[in-house]
Amino acid sequence: MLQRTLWSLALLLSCGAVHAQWDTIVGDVRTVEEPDVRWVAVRGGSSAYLVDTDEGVVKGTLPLSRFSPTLVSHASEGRIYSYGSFYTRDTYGERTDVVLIFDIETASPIGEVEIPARAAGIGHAGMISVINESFVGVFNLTPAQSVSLVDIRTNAFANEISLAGCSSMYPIAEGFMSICGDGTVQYIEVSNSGQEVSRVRSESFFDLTVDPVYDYASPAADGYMIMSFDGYLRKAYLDGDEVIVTEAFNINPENDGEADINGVVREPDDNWRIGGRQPFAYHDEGALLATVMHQGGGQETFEKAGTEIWTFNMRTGNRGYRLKLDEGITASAVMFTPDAEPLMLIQTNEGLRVHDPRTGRHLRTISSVSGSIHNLF
Amino acid sequence: MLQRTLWSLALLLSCGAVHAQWDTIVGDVRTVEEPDVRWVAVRGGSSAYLVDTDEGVVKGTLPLSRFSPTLVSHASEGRIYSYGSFYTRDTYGERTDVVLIFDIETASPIGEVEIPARAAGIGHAGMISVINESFVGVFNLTPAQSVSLVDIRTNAFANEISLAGCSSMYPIAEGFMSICGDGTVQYIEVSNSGQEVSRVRSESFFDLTVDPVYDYASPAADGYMIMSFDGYLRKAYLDGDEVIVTEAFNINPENDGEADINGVVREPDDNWRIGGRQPFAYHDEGALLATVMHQGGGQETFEKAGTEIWTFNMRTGNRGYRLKLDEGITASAVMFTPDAEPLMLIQTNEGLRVHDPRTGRHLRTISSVSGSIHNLF
Amino acid sequence: MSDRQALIAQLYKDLDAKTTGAIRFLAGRTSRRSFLGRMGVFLAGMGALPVLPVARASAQTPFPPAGNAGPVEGVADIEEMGDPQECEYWRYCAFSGSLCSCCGGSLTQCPPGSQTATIAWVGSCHNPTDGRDYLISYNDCCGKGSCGSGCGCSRSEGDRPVYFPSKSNNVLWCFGSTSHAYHCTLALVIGHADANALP
Amino acid sequence: MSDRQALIAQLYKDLDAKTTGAIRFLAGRTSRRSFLGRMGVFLAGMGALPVLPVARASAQTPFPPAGNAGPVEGVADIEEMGDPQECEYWRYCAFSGSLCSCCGGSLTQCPPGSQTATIAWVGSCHNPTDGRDYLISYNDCCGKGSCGSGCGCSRSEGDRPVYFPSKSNNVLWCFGSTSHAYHCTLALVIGHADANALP
Repeated sequence: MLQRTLWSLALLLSCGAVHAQWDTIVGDVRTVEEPDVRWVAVRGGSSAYLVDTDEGVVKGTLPLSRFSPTLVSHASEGRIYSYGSFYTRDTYGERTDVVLIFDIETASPIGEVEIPARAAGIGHAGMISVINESFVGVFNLTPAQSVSLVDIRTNAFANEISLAGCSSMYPIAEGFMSICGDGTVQYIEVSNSGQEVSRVRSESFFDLTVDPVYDYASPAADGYMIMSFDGYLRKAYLDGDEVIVTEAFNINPENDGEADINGVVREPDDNWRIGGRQPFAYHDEGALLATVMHQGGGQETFEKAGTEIWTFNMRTGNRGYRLKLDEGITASAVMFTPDAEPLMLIQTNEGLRVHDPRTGRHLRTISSVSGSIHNLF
Repeated sequence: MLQRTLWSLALLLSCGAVHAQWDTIVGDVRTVEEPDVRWVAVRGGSSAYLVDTDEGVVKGTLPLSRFSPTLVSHASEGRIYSYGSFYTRDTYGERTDVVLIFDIETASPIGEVEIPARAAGIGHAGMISVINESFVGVFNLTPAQSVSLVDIRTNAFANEISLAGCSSMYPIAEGFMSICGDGTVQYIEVSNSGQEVSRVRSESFFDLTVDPVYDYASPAADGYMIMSFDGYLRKAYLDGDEVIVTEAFNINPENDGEADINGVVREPDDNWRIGGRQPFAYHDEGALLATVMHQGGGQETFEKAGTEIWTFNMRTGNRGYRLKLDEGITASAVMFTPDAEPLMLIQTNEGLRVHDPRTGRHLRTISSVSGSIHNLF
Repeated sequence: MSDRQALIAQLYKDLDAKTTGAIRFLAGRTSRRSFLGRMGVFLAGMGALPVLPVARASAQTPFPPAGNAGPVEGVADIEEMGDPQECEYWRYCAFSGSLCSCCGGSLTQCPPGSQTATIAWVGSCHNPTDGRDYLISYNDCCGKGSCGSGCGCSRSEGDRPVYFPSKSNNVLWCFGSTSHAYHCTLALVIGHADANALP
Repeated sequence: MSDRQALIAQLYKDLDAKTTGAIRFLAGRTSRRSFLGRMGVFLAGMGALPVLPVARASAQTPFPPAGNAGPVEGVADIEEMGDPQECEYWRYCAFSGSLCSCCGGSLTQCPPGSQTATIAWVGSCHNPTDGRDYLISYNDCCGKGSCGSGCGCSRSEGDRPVYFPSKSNNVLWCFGSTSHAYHCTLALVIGHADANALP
């Protein structure tokens, strides 16, 4: 019978005993090649996808947990870290919380470190960080705020540091910065054994009830860029023992009513707001700022997906262009690759778009991935 | 501070020490009321939803596993059974396979019975059954075919019965029917201890290579209705020790070119095919047949979602009406409630639609659920 | 602007405030169910709530009524309109997540088999019917998976980042339950939010 | 009907056979990526595959070529066209699931970190370029979650119900791997399916 023949062939194949000139499955699992500076991890659902944004292809998938909101790359060591919870019956039963350790080359979990069941389910890069090349820090919320430190030299839980009134960890110097509800940025120095050495706060520069800042920040060469709901950009950096926050740059400058040299009076754009999950990106070397923008609404729309990307030249402070997304397409995140001639990545409801940030030109779309964007380098 | 006040109020609330006239959460979790004959379970993703199709509301959610393709109701005992797999790390690690036991009143898992890791990931009602009111049978595929029997009187694994060349379990008499690749229906009688007493097959009535039948069947008063890919409906039933399969009824009768008494020559509808996940439903008392239909394609479209529902009066064998779904809406399943005046349920990409089967009139849509439909009674 | 005009303006503001943006971590999609009419055909879906203001007004009440119907000392006294199954309902002004009333629960009761989180975030919502502001406690119900597609609702009035957790709806608020699998969220009225609250 | 007409007719048939129906248990959605043109601009996405027939035809080959280019004794000899990243590719005629080439694998290699199932279902697909039928083995890659949205493909030619498992693509074919979490599916050419196979 034909059926029996087909079945036997399939079984034969499984034994590897096929004619060598036909396809065979024996041992054929790929490994991920060396990642480069234009690779990102896109975390969505309970997976993260490794994406080469230059080629526009997915290179591998990391299996996370259903409670893994974020991840951090330590590509210099070939590792990616995430954290998550596992119940013995998916959503109930006994709970185990771990930091997950992935090998990039094989896109596989190679270890885990149990941590207290306190991690926050917030999905952006400030919620997990590599600190001092020695620790992975995980932001906790119970709703008291703290940080769990896992020593990645020994793969053991090291310490928990209180972060009362503050959130996120942005690694800098010998520790990390956080953003606090009293309107300050806090810096905590961490010792080689994971103990708190010191903590210091900037002067208060925002009012929670008037114009709060995102707890999401974008790295700069010597600090972090912080954005307020109303579109004021500031840099926080360390100067000796002090945390300094710069004056603000406004992405919605008021229209002064003056015509330009061509006689054009620009329309006021006060009705446009920043919003999204990763609502802005900054590239220090290239002096580039990109923001995800939508029209209308108040501060409650600070996480709303946008219909335009605004891209600024930060040497002149002028907006270079408004990139209008097609009807029905909205953006939740924007990111620059960290190389000298970066790509601009935009996460939309139709996939990950790759643009040239200088011209705004659309280069390619990786339609199969969706979620938060994390640079590998 | 206002903030502190809000926070304290939330904490106060959590202690139940609030002014009695305001809302309070203490002890306020609902239970499911007594289900009736118009309730169904809709299984989608890793949950099943209990739905009152009369009221058009969801009554509760059952947490299944990510490998739970189906379920069976034993509503007379207040129970629903499903099966699933759990890995210690969601998609990897140590695997445990169980039959899950749910209490309908609390919509909660109340027990589980470990079974061999062989269950098939096929999502329809024939893959799990209550047999002789004593066993839950689970269809296995490794790819060898068998049935695992769990004794629901003792909640223990009882036995595994080979089902070589056949699939599905449709409970009848003292055992269950299955559909086999040699074109027959098989009946296996099961003893009180879960042993095979006897097995018998019908005469061969279909050819796998010409017009195979679905392994999905719809219950009739004294047997099961079986449908072929080309739209031939037959009933399989027991007559003493014999399995009988009736002559076929064709849902696409050939057009004989004769005008009816009004002078109307009906257009041939040979280009329409049956398709879907639960592609037809039968109601014996009401003499109703409903089929999910799409236009074009060959036998390979036997699971394709449909754009119309055809409803037949099985006393006359005539099609009563063609229910055209709105542009962009497709149906994957159709079902009748088992009461004397049944509702017709249609699972579409926009939710579960409830219709009057006599008139085809749309009564309501439950938009929040999607998946396979399972009657509770 | 008259009280009535303010009421209508507020109502439209609430409608426009509905966003289709991201909902909490692992929650369902934002509701796409249509709103049942803009002004006229609001329905009260909960039996425990007054159906329409006129249901409480006596035959002697002038039309339109002169002002507030009376002191509000608890939920039972609140004059309100709107359907708790719809995201536009006034109590949901700071809501983010899935509506428990969509999957077997109610405004104040978790669906069967889920667990009520004992700590919550709070919002201050304006009830357009009586023109007053109330404190709303948004308690998560936990221990089960998704409440179903189309049950999502995100309005986020007054939402703040995680450094101010009591006003942050981005947090998974399943504290105090044995599982932190997110199912849905309640909306409890826990008191007045007016600066000068009436008795 | 000439060979060439049959070839073109078959090609259109393959195109029309693409369904947007349900894909396997827990797999992604059916690909909505656009097909890159009907006849002219097929692209070969895999470096190992011949890009176009002319790449193998010598300068002396008459145009159009008289018939089959030569005996096919293995995959390397197959004359073919089409993009293995697209559901319309000829090897996918009985496919159902997610394309491994969409998430880090290829036609014959599982993506990193996943495991190849050792048993598979088989299909018989017509290669319109050389006009011949080949046996295709569809091996699942397992042990990880979804391969990504938009990687799905369901064409199901010759698909049979579960009572005939070797031709049933509805089955979770993760047999022989340590986890049966479904990731994606390969498409291996394992031989001729012609009744009278050429050498």
